[in-house]
Amino acid sequence: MATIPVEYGLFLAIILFSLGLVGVLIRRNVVFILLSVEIMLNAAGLGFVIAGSHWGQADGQIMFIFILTMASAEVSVGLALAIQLYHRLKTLDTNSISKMRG
Amino acid sequence: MLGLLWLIPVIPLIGFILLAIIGPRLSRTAVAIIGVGSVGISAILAILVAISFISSPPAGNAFTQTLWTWINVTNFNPGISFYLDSLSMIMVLVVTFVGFVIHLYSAEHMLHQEGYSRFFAYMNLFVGSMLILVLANNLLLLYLGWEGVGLCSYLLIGFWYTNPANGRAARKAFIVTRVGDAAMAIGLFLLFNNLATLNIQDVMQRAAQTWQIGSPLAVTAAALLLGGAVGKSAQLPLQTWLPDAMAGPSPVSALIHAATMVTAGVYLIARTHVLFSLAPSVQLAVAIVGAATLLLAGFSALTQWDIKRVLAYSTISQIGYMFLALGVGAWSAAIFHFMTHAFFKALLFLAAGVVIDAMNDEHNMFKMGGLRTQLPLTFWTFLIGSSALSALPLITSGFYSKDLILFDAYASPSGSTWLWLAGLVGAFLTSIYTFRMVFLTFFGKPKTKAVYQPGSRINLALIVLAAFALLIGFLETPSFLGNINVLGNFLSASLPATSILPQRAGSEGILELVSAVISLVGIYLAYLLFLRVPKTTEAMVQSPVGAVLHRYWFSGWGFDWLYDTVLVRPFVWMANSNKNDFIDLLYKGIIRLNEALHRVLSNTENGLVRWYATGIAIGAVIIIAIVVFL
Amino acid sequence: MDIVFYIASAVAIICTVMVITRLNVVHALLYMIVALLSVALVFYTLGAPFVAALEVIIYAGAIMVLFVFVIMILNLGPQTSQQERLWLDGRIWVGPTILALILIAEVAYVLSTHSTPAYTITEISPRQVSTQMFGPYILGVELSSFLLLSAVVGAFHLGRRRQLYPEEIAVSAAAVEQNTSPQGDIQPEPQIQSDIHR
Amino acid sequence: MILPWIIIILVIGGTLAWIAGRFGPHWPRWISLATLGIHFGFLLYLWIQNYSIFTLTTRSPWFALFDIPWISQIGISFSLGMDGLSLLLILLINLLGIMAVACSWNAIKDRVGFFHFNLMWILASITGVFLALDLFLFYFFWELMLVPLYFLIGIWGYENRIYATIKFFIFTQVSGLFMLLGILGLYFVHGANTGVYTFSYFQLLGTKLPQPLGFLLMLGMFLAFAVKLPVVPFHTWLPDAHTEAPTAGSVDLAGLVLKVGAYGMIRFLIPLFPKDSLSFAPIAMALGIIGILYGAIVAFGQTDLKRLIAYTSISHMGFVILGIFAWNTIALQGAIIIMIAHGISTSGLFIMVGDLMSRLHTRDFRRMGGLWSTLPRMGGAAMVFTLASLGLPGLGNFVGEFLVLLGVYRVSIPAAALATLGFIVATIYSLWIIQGAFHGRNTEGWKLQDMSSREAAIMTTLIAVILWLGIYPQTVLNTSLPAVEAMQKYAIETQQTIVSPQISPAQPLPIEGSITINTGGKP
Repeated sequence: MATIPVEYGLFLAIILFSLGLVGVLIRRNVVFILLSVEIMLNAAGLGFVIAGSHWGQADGQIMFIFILTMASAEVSVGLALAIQLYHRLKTLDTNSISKMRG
Repeated sequence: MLGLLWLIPVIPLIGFILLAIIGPRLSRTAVAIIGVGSVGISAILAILVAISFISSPPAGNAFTQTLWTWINVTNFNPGISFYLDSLSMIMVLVVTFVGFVIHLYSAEHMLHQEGYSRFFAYMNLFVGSMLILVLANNLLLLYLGWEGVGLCSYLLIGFWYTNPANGRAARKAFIVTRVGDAAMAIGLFLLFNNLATLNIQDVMQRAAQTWQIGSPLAVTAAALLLGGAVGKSAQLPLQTWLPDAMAGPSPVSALIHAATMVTAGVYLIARTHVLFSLAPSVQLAVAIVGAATLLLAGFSALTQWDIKRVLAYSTISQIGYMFLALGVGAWSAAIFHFMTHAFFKALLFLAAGVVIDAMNDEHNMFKMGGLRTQLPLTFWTFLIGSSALSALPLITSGFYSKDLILFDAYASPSGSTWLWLAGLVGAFLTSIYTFRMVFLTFFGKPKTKAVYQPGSRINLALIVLAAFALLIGFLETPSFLGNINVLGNFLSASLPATSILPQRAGSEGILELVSAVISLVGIYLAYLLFLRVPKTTEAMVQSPVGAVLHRYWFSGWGFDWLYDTVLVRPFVWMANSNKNDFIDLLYKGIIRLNEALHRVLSNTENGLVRWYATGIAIGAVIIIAIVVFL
Repeated sequence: MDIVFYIASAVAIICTVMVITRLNVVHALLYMIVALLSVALVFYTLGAPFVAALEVIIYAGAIMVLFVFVIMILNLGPQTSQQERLWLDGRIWVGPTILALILIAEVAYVLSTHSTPAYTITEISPRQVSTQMFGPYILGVELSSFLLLSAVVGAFHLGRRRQLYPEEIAVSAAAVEQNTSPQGDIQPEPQIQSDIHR
Repeated sequence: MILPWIIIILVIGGTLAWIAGRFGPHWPRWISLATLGIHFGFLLYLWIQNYSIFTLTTRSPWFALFDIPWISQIGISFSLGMDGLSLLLILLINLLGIMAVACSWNAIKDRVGFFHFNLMWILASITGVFLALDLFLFYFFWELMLVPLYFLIGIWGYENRIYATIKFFIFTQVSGLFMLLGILGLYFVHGANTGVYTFSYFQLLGTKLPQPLGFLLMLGMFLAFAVKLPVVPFHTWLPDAHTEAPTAGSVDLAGLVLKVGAYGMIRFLIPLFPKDSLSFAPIAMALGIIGILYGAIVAFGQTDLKRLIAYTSISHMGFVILGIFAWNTIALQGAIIIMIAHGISTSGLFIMVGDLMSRLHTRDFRRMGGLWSTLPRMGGAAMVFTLASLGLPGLGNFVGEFLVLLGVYRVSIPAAALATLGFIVATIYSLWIIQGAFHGRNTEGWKLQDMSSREAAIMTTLIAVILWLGIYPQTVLNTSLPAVEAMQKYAIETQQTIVSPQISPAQPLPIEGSITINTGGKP
């Protein structure tokens, strides 16, 4: 099998995570935000898998499966919200739902 | 008989309580019976007690009666207890007797006034308080009476409460005397904390034992007591309240502001004479205060047009004589003058009350005149009172008491020619302003018709007082005129005899002669200035120098103005400008700060999802940084 | 095998960058699928074939299809791209980028200080994963089932088109009015109410 | 079991009154009055029965103690004790409670049941404060007192009541937290020193505190008491609260709540921190003097009658703090007399203002004047109370003020001299009350009904008490003397233990089982 230093894998994970973060912060469209969140979740899962593989344990992969479960749940609810948002306000702009300002 | 002593102050107090509670529902006759009767019973009791005191003197010439212990905390245990010696006996007799006569007068004088029962309630309370004051065995009880008479003075000056000016005068009287009282209270703290008692006799005994003559503690204690005395007795520099106090009814002026309460300071100093003997500098201050006050008040009295204000200034001036006497150690002379003054000044005020009533509430002497024929009895009694006040030689009591003071001021070891001279000038002024008053009011052409004639009760009161004003002087006569020493001997049990410098003792006759002449000259001058050539007098007043002096004297040497500017206005300004309590601004500031912070923080709650996400990201970055780099 | 990892990583990064910069949602989705596929490859090279399969099936397959369906339901017109272009102006990039760089720098610093030697990756079989999962992690599995159930209920509830209450209609009408203004941009007004103090 | 009942009776009475409010407005009134009457009678009985022991030479100040564990894990017990001081203050608040019920007989028409519930609960919690001998319990009652008072002012107050209640609540609550800090600090230091973690007053006496922690803890407790008292820079809640409170609320504030601060200082602050409070005494006394003069000056500037009286309270409480920090028997006895006399006289004034308000519908001074002609009896009553507040001898306040100053003179002559100026400024504002309301011209032409028999009864009772205090204060002085001496002894003993640690700390009194009632010498 391959001999990849664990740092490289983790470095990839953090880069993907940061890109996801940037995406969340710069986009106003709720669908893009959900996509970026997916990227971040995926990157986090990647980190777990790398760590698991480093120690030769299955726990990392199990964590990834849990993250996957959560991501799917999150996406389904999030997209439902997006549909509801568009249905009510005819827009996908998250800035338009700032009713809860102080 | 002495066991009845406690009833003397208590009976007027019972009268007060009765009148205060059920007075408004009683008829005027019943009110008068309770009001006058209680003081009358008190006077009778006082006479009985006096007879028994003189006929069978108790041990040590003093009688103490304790009702109960007022306050008892560790070693501080003043009692509600009365002390009767010759000094307080004299005071009790004068207070009850003059008080009774004035009550009798008031029963008629106030008859048509609103608040008849209120008046008698206050008057009874006053008599009760005054009796507590003079009978008090300890300084705390004396202070109770002291404040009680001050309260009654306040209540009675403001008796006609609907006029705000009266209220003002009343408050002024109370507050100014309270300034003196505060000094006196500090004096009491000092005495108790250094001598461990407030019992007057013990205080004097222990003070004499523990303090050197002129020791700082003795000087301070005496000075503080003097502060109380000048406040109550309207002496310099706290004399300003008394002229305004004339806003009260005439009987009040007679009883409180002439005969009894204002002499409480004299009584206090005489009572605690040992302390003053231990502090010669303060005693000298007493003499100087007396001398200065009698001159100042004399000049002011010259310029007043209000008959009662003239009398008020003359009261201040006469109490100045008493202070002068106290200051030179002539204790019994001061008490003697207090006695004679009580009678003749009460008489003058009561007569002036009749005049004012007859003139339909007119106080201005320049609008009176020629009342001699319209109010003959009042005229004669007023004349007797005025003669006594201006010390008409030989026949009036004022002559004997005032000249005794003048002689002592000259001849006692602490006296001096200057003090005597001041007294002499004062005597001269006294006869001028007194007879100015007599001439303006009773002589000359009638300007207004008398609308009222006094009734029997008023006439009786006037006659009785006039008789005393003439006769009481013979209790104490100079060595070349019978050398009677009834009063001095009686008082010798409680007050030390006046010491006389031997080299000056012989000059008594000459001094008497000089002052007699001065008095007569003064009367003649008054006759000249105000009856013969009033035009010239008027011109003198109008001249530049005269106008300035007149204004100065008229306003009581500008003391009112001074206090108003220095104390009253700043105080009122301070209170009014700080109405909203500047300390609250501090807390208002905290509220403002909170509101500002709230505004800032609520700006961050803007409802934008990405803003919150940014916050989370920044937080994560910072926390990771902390974990990584620390 | 190493080279596969590096190439897949590069593809994943490039595709992710493309995802977050696309104006058209569908383009972004396509890049996203590619990125996920390359991550799946990375998993494979790391000796996790089971997870790699899941990544392809569930992520690239199910979840992305969900996105596609939603986009189809929403039926966004061409003006959406226009809108996105307006929203994505240059300044908005600055802050997040700096944050992301700091984050990367911090992690890089940590990684550089703990250098571990390269090691040979051993494959972890689905069997191992399954025995672990239904052994010690059984509670987590149960909880995940709860989560999924609640997600299903939630998604159903939220996605339902129901009759709006009158006040909601008013609110949405007002919002629509604002959103259809040329900028389509609602600046939150700094409207501070401090009623509690009055 | 007597002591808990003293509190429980009030709690039950209040609750019953609330429930009875359903049947009609008169039910709660009568129930409260009856409860308080029974309570008062019971306390009087207790006083008379135990009075003889005050004059014994070998006396324990505590004639009733009660102690059961409450939360024993952290050393909290339900520990109550009554000595002369607390008995007097409970009698006072009971009397004033009756007055408060009586004066709001017709004034309160809205939610009468709940009103009386609050009133009774205030009394119950203040009674608890006066009885508590466990610091945690003390704090519990201390905070409990705020809640019903908050409702009382917040519901039945005047226009600006919300502002006033919030202000009052925040002031007292925040300062209470400082006290909690002080109590906890003491608790932990004592626990660390001895290994016994307890809130018991007797065991905490004589705790050795390191510096500057001891001083800070003392300061925290002082702050709580100072706000309640109130001492000048922390006083601004009082005028607002008084102004907006209904008459019964003002009576409670002036008569009861203010006393709690002074009581706390006498009972807890100085005995627990003798050394630190001694070093703090000059500052506290300076604050007292500032309070006397400042309160009086600001009072004179007010146009709202209730505000004016509130500021006079501040002035009077200056004497109390002065007396407490002089810490000798004379001054302390004086402070206790002032506490009682001020409670009576100020409550009398507030009730008088309440009666005036029900007739005039204004508190504004400028609209009054010349009321004596139409309200002579009320004017007379008002005169007595204002004279009491200016310190006229023969009325209660004078005795207290004189004793305080006499005691203060021993400690500091300038302080006594400056505080004596308070006599003068008190005269100024007191006479101003009379002048402004009752003397002068009746410019608005008021024609009013003079006091009803209910109002007259209230006034007569209060006047009788204040006269009794002024002429024969000995009953009160005797009752409080053992307590005062014991407090001083605690402070002295704790000071000694600080100096020489080998002497064992003050022996806590034996508390056996539940209760030990001293029945006047009988076993």
